[in-house]
Amino acid sequence: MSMNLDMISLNSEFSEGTGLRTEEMLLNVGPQHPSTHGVFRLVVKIDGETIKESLPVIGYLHRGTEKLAEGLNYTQIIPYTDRMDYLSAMTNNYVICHAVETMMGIQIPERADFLRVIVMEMNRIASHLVWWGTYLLDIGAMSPFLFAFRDREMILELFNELCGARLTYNYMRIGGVKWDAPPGWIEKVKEFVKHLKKEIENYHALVTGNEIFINRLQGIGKFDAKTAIDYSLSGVMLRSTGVKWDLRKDEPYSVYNRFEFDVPTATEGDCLARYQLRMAEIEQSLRILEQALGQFPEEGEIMGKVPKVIRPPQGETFVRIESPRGEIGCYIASNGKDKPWRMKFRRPSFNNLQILPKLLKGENISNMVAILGSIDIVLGEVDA
Amino acid sequence: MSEEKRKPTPEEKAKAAAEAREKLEAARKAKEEQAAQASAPEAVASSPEQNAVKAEAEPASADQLAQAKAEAAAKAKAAAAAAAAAKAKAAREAAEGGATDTKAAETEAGGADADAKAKAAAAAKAKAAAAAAAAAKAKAAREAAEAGATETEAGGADADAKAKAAAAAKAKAAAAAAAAAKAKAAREAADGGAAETEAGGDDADAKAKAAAAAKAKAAAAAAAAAKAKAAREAGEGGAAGAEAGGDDADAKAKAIAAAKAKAAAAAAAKAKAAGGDAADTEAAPKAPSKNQPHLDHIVKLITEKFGSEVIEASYINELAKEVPTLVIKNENWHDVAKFLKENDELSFDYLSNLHGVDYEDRMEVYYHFYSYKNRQNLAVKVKTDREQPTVASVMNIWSGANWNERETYDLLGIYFPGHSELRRIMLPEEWVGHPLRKDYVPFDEEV
Amino acid sequence: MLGFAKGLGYTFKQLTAKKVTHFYPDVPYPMPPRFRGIQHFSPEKCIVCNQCARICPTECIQLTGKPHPDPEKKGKIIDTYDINFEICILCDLCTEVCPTNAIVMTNNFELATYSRDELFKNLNWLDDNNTNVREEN
Amino acid sequence: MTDLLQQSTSLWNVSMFIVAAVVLLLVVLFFVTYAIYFERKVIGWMQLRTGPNRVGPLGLLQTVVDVTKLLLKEDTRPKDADKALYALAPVLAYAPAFAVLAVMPFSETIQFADLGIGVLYYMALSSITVLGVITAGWASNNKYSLIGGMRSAAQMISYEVPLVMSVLGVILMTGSMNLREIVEAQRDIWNVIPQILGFCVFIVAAQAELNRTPFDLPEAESELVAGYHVEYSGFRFAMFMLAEYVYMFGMGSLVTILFLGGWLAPFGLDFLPIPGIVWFILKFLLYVFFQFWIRATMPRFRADQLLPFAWKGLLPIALVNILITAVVISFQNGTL
Repeated sequence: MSMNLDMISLNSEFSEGTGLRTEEMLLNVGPQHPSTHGVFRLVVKIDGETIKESLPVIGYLHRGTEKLAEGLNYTQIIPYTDRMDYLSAMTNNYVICHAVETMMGIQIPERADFLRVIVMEMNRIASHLVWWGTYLLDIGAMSPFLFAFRDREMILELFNELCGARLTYNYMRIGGVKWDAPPGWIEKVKEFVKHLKKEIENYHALVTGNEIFINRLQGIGKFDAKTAIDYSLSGVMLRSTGVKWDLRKDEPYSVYNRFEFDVPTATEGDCLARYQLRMAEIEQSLRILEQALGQFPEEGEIMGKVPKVIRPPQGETFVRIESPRGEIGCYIASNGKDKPWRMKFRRPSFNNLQILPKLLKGENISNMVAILGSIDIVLGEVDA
Repeated sequence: MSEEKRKPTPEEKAKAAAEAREKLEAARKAKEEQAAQASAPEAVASSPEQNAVKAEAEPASADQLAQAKAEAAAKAKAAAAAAAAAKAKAAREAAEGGATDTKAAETEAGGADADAKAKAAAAAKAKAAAAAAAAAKAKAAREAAEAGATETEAGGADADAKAKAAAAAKAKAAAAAAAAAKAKAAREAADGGAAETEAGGDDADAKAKAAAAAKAKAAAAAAAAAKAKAAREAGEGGAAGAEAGGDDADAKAKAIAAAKAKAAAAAAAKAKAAGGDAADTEAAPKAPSKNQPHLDHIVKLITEKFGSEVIEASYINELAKEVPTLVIKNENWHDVAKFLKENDELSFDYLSNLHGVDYEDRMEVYYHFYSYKNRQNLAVKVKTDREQPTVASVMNIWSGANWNERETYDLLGIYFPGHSELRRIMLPEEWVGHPLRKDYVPFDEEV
Repeated sequence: MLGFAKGLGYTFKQLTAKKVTHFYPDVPYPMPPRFRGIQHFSPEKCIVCNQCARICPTECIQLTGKPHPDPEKKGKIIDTYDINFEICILCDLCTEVCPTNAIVMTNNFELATYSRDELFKNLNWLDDNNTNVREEN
Repeated sequence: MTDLLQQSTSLWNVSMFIVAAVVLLLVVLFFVTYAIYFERKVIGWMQLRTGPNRVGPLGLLQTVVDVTKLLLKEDTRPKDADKALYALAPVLAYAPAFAVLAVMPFSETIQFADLGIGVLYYMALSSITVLGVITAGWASNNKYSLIGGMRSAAQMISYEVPLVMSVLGVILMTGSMNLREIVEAQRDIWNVIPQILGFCVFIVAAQAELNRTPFDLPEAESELVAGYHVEYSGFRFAMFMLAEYVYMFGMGSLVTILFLGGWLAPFGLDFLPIPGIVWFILKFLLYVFFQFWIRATMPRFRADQLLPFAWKGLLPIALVNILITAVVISFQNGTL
């Protein structure tokens, strides 16, 4: 990722009118920068404040998860998936377990499936709260960050009680989950859902109505459905252009087909649309959580019947599910042994980031921060 | 055996710290040895899985015991520990070798032939050991490990005896090879399963040739032994893809053997898989999956336009929620890709996933498409050889392929002619080698 | 202007709301019972089966056994048991596979040290780390 | 104090003035330290967290410790920075901030200089700070600070105009630019009632002058890392911080004098024996709290929205306000 930058040519022109010679400048945004959400470097060619051309440089957080996975058996890989999209580790755990379970045709007991859906939706809310807090910080408002993290703290506390960790859960196993819900945990989650339903109104009051905020985001970072599909964007980036596509609804996995929730979409495809969609998605997740907690089976074991050493049959599989950032997929090629022959994760942030140079042409620096924030990338996932 | 519980006294902690520091030196010294003989491609003896498992059983801090030895604890414990240490050292090298050179550890075929490589490693280690200043005893211990790799702990005693004999003959590399060969033959018998014919490949030659030799042996082994496990290993060696139908008409003689073996393996695997999900025996075909009509429709459209030889294989991949899968010929992949997107009946406008897989004898690029118009998935695989892997770039059709192709090039070394700026995306510019290739040896062994 | 007013109203209301700051260094942070902290090792239960060393994804557990001192009992007892906390990711897989619960997790998480050497915890240290051990594993 | 002004200049008189000036400096520095402390506390409370509480009782010594840290910290200078300008910039930013306080009538007796053109003096001096900020942006040879400097140049200049225009209404009503007379004229009614339009424009333009949210573009943390003072550390950085808060002190006192009736008690309460200075401080603190409140809530403007808002938004309102004031006044004294 160390770049030779001479390939970006800087031109300077001399304008007779003002008798001034203006020169373009190469600005390095990152890899250590307050609003790049991680170690992400953007080399930006600017003329004054308008961006002429930008070149993203990634790879600072590349840990070679796919190479490591080839040396580990399937249970050992799960802790590594926690560290890919560290803001929603449950969805990463689920995608690898789902891939292996599809290959081996393992049936998951109902209670485990419900626990999985509950923790995944809670993780989606936590991830959207982090996005909301940091996005407002980028735009300049300081206090929403604190309210977001106060509510997220409750979710982390619930996860801590359930599986013993706040961020890297390592909670799911092939065939089920490791821990059952401790006594009283389900009621605490119900309370949390009620609290957050009320709190969301305050968030809207604090920020969504704010006029500076609205005209700060309106109409920037705009693209249409065709470009979104062409750039293989997924998640809110795709739905903000009007394509109604959510894997939980269109290719249902686990017990998602038992809950009814709708997939919020917008049509403008700009930063404000993405902001509203993510806030609406929090509300939808709360709806799913309510129904899941309502239909939560009283008893039932939490682990399906799984062979002692997990050896998926020879062959390959590719499954994809809906993570807060988009469509996360897991490809496993197995040679019948207990270690995968090749494992590849289709990471939504990696694909969503490809459109950034196209969006930044002609924008200015404060818009660059707003557009980058609206894509909602996590560098652990971009560089996995 | 546990001492009475007491607060860790300061010198207790100091000793632990000292131990730890020596542990670090020992690890570094062992690593130099490993680096010295890392030059030989499959230098490391990665014993077949069960050996690795048993060997890994005592990763027991070899350095810990090395220090023990260093402290010249002559006690009986040290002697027993010596055997364990030797095994551990071999195992650790195997693990390191495994980590850095997954091919040796991974390939099932390689596994069956691990002992040949083990012997090669022994020879190389012998040379390295001679070079290294390690005490002769350490070498003897390693020889013991060589011989005693598969015996259980109890067997350690006679391993020492063999080791001493081997040590005596160790002067010459050849002698070591002979001893190791003898030991290997004995071990073969113990293995039972993979009856391993005494093939060539005794010295560490180029990896590809060794891999080929290894596969040939595996094929032979598979043919000989009908046991499911062995068969599965051989099958995997052939091709990971579950092309029950297509056999890759590999010209070379080896390929024919491999094909035969794979068919046997596939049958066995399917039987096992079938057994797994309680379907009836493989003989009765499962009900045709719901995507079969889609697959036929796609195949019909493509063959109409491009003729039938364009599609090398087409099947329903039950392991992946019955996604229709095509294997397209490398040469005319770009036109088929354009056709897949532009044709309004197919209109696969969404490229979900694109990455490469290294199957030892060939490279494969896996594409996963989705069509929003008629809500239909499609997986496409394009094969290319290993020496100069090239697949036509589809960047001008789906711009989403841009970074994915750069990542595949970066990690696997597959070239995508037609890509506007095929540069490394994850690794720094001056990185040498492509890490996800099976024969990747890290250029600079970091500490 | 309405948006400003609503926003200002909300922040003003928060002035008197209950604060959420937790005075961690002065007031210890209460961890739930299942929290995965640093391991506790009881050597008498260990049967040196090496499962933990094998399952560990980062291979940070090193252990050596030695034959049982009194001859009539067979099997082995643990001699040295080291966990390298520089690379241990506290993923709790070792406690999961341990047949005799020799290694369990405690709720302590304070492990900051000034030198890396101190992160090599040996058998005695792990044995002494027996405060608030986790019951259910 | 005002009697001191009338006396002939003897040694004693001058030394008294110097002492008074030093006292004012100490008062201002005391205000600045505790304005920073209270800002962090108040914004903390608004964000459901307790502000600094570890240094000294209730964290009262927090800013004192910060300032000493800044004094002790090494005062780095970028290698190829423009040395002379780099050193000059903080002085240019800080000096006018303090000089402006000379003309403020804090109460009947406490005033340092009773200038006939008080308001003009304030406006003229406060625009020197723009020079300081631009030189800082240019001299520290850092792309981020250059952009920060350019942004602040555009912002401060374009918000100077509506600021002055909004004060014109007040001057029209009182007929003089002498701050003391402006306060006297507000005996029966504060200017804020009749000049409500001018007051709003003044408040918004004042935010922009002080580079505070929602106009804190020059030092936008999330975009420009720290704007024009990114390369400053140690005492020079302290100078910039000091300048910002002394300006807040200046602007706060100006608002109190122009619109909130200086040291006059609120209507009807003047029988209470509370001295003028206390009323002044209360109104002043009200304005300062409003600043903290805005900072805790508002997001930031975008650079290209900033300027049209000044020229197309604030300026027309200020002009309309002047027009209305002029019509009303001329109607009142019959000239219409």
